[in-house]
Amino acid sequence: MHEHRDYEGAKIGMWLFLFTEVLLFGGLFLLYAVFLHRYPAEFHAAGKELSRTFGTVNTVVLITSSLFMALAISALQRGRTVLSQRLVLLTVALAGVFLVNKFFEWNAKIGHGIYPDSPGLLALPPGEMVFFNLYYLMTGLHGIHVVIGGAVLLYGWHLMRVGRVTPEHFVFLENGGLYWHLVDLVWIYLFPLFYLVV
Amino acid sequence: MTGHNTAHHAVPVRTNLLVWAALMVLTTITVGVTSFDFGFLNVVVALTVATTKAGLVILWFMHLRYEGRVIRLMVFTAFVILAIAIGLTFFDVAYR
Amino acid sequence: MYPQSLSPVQQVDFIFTVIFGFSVFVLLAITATMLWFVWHYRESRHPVPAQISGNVPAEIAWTLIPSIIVMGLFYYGWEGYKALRTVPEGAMEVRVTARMWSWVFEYPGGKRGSVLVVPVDTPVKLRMTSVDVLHSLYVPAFRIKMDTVPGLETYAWFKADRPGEYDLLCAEYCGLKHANMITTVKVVDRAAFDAWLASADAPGGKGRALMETHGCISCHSLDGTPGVGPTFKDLYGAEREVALPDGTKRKVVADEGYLRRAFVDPNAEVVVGYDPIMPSTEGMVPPEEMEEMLGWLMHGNEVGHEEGRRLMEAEGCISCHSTDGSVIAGPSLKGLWNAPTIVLRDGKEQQVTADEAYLRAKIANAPALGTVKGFDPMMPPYEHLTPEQLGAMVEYIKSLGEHSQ
Amino acid sequence: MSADAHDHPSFFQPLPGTKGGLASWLFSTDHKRIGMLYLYCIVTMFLVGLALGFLIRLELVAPGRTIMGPQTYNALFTLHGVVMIFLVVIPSIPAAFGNIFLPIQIGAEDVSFPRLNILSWWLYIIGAALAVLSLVTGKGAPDTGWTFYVPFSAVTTTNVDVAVIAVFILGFSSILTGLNFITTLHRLRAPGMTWTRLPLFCWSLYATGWIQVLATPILGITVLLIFAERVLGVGLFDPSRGGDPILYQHLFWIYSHPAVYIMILPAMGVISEILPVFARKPIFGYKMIAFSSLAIAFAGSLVWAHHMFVSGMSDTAVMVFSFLTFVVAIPSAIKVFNWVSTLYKGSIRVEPPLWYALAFIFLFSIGGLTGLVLGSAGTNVHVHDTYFVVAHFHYVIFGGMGFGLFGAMHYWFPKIYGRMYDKRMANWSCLIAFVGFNLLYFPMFILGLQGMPRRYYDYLPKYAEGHFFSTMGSWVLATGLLLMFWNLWRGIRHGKPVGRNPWGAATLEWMAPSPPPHHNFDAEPVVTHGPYDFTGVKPDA
Repeated sequence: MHEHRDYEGAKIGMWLFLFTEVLLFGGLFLLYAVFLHRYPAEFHAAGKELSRTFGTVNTVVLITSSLFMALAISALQRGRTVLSQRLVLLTVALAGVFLVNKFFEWNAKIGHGIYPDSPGLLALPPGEMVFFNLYYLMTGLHGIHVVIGGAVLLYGWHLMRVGRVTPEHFVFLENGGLYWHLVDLVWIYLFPLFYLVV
Repeated sequence: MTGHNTAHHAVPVRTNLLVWAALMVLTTITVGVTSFDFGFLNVVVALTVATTKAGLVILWFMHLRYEGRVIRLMVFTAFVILAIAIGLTFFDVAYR
Repeated sequence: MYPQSLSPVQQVDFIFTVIFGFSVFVLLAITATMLWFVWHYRESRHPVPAQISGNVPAEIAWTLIPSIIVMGLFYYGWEGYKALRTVPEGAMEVRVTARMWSWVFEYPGGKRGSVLVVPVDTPVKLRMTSVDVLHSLYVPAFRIKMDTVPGLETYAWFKADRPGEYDLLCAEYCGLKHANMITTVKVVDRAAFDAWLASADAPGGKGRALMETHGCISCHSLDGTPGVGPTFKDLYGAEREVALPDGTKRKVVADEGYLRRAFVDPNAEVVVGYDPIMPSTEGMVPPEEMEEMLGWLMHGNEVGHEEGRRLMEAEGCISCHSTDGSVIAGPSLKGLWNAPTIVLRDGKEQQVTADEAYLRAKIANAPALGTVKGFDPMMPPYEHLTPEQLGAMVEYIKSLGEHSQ
Repeated sequence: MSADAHDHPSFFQPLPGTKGGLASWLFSTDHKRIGMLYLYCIVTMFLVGLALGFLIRLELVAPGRTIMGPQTYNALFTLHGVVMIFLVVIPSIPAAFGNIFLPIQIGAEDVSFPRLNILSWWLYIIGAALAVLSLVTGKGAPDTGWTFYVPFSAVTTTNVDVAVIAVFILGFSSILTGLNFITTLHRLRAPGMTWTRLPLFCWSLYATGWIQVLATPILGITVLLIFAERVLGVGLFDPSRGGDPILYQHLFWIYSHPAVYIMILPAMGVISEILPVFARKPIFGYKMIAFSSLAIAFAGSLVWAHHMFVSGMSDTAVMVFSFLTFVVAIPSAIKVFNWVSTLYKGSIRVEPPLWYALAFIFLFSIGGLTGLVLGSAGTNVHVHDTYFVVAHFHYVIFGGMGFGLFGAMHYWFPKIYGRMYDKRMANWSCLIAFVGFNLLYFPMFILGLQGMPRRYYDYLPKYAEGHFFSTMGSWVLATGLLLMFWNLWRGIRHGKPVGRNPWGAATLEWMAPSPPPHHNFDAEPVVTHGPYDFTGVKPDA
């Protein structure tokens, strides 16, 4: 079939897809809002259990990865393909750092016997149970998005190498970048809601 | 349809770095203020900072500033719908 | 129209009438107009169409007029809803517990039953919850419906203005026997209601109550568990070894004479293994009350099948466990006694026997005992049942026949 | 086939130089072929759903056990709901007729993302396959009702896990369709096809697309939460774990109420196409109808909790949502008035599509007006979760969307196949189905007012009469529908060939050959007039 080269259309489509992601997380944010309203004290207590250091480091990592992604697009638009490729790889590397961080964080919590359906969790007050259930669900779903985003960007890097994403036709990378920024965006909210909730 | 890609606006490196710096500063602020207790305003402060950061990411990193009216209106609609969904739910949970 | 003077039922019916009247009018108008246009402007009769592409005043009119009308409908609907939700002061409160697939109504004073009995002309507030899934209490006659939600208390109220029996249904789908989760609201006159409420349905009646009043039960269990003193279970007529104050031991039969002596001079013959610490009831308990308690110990203590059957119906056991061998949602009670049973517990199969201890524990806290193989883990715990109520239920199960083979 | 077929190979025939065959359909990126795939799947699923509904009615013909036990019955009505809602009604008009005609109506060659389009169909098939799989695997067919209310759906041992994953995937399929249509309408309109020249069918699909994109993800996360609760023990809806079952209902209806508009808006679009064509005059108040589609889409997302007036939700919320519900009634009322006015002073040719459109207006009006009873808080309490609701939504969804779909089938049939069905037979089948429909569902209003709760396997003897008539109606309705499908099927094979524009319609699809060729138009069309400007347009059949 013939190839559509409607960049504006591709971008509109991507944005529409991002809305579905926003609304997907939106359902969970709705639950978070309701439960925070219902259990403020328990959320406060449970929030203290999470490592603020891990959270802050991961925030810095993701924001920086977003910067690299934005720089990669700018570089490509200026025709500096090699630089762009390296920046994309840096972005993916930071995604990896984020996931490793997350792994250690989850691991520590699970080591303390706090994970969904665990006896340790079920012994907590209801509000804290909800907090940790939401924590695992939301950061877990976010983590899956980090993995997908990383994979998409790696594929974009591959497309650049084989010359199918070029300074003239880079909508794939641009849309991949939009997706990656969305992942960052979700984390920007998750971070204060779980690690700084007071 | 348009066959090439001329409408694109390459964001200057400087701008990107500035946005990044602003995001870092806001992250420091939001972590920093947790040592103060504003009561129920804590959540408000945290979310205001988060929303400012989100705005920076959307407008510059996601290029919304450089997009046409159509996409901007669409983004606005999506967030309005999300706000409505959360907001109207509170007519139940806040009064139950 | 003075809606304040109407009962909620009348108020809701009034709104029904208004909305239906409006709807029928609109529907007829639309349909008639439409059909008349189709007939009147058919091609053969009206070959050249008029090129009308709209009419702004008309469109504004049929935007604004319906808007105003529906706002009116909203207002009346809301008024009716408020009437259904505003409980008059001094309403009698009944606690409702819904479970798969039966209702339990608990009255002030602790009486429980599976049929909702209420006095006529009295506002009744139902305070409802559920122990398993969502149900919805629906009494069409009173226009009330409210979901029962686990972990949440909801309410509804009504006032019956004439005696009679009305259907009470479950309106929220709740599984296999949803359609059978039906009971009755029995509206009776005040005197009949008071008499019904006062009628004792706790086993043993007055003597049993006195045992509690005087604190006997705190040392002497009713279900066989050892306490500070020997259990009352199966006491009457049993042979026991007792120690005399001088240390000698002998066997006695717990007949009437022994029981009388035990009331008056409890430490004269103490059952071996227990300390002689019971105070004498002489002077503490009026003689007629002692007679009542004695009477209960000798006769009331034998839990009857009738009582067990009544309880199992009231608590809704029968809606899942048949008494005739057929399978509903749980094993039939017929032939259950001493039946070898395989239960799944923590993912492992275990062989147990449906004996007294198992059945008591199972009824009181089913989730902790695992699930009988082939059935769903859906039986809720019945922690409010007293040991003697459990005993009565087990007795009833026994009476339905022992496992054969 | 028509004379056109010689000059332009139709989309049914293989592209010149290709082999054709089944694979050329299953992996086609041609919007028309994808639309046809959807159409056949949807009709098949509709017949399955119809059979299930027929069995439900048969069981209810008399009190007590008739043909099946309670567990089977509960699984049947669950399956009837899941099949009809997720596999038939939600995709129906947009995925079938939207796919086929939206690009042609705006003068485009295809949708914006043809490959996403076929992916969307494959997701639909995978979802449907999983739904079937849920019946035969695990511990029996789901018995929760299509609403999957917790805690029941979290505790039942039947195979809810697979069913909710199926729903998740079907939701994704629906999102991709909506996303595609919105982008297509923004980007691929032919020169001169301004927003105010857009056919109203396209407007309705645009509004629908937005609901699909913005509401469906909420359903996605909601069913994932059921999955998480069942499989991982994440009890966000479980009160013993601090959760709240009422929140499930909020999330579910935040999607599922707007979803009702996903179902009905495209049908409204079809009616807006049919009426002006057969009245031979412009639609009355084009802008108002187009705008009211958007208004319905927006206002429809504000009213979800009117499904929850007796759920234990706060009274304040009842007031707010009752009010908003009455607000959403207004744009629908406007549409009905505008449709009726379109007939005023027309030159009306009564053909089968018009009969379906008129039946739609009548049935949808009943559905809408009984909605007032449900939206009004005081009366809602009595009829909520009774047969009144069952009747109401069947009037809206089946009487509305269903008859809209049948209208679309009869209207676009000659365009798709280049042949005409037997019109007399079509009129008869419409009449029989209409009578059967009312006999089936009208008694349910009365049953509901008498207090007959829905989803009951068995009922008290006092409801027997209504149920009996209702079951009679199901037989008449089934007869009418089978006659209709048979007539259409015969029309495909033996119908009289027709030309490009048998109805004399003015939208672009009627300028393309029947059936349309692969790329729709010989040259990109330039649009110079509105979609309902019939001056100089004559039927050519």
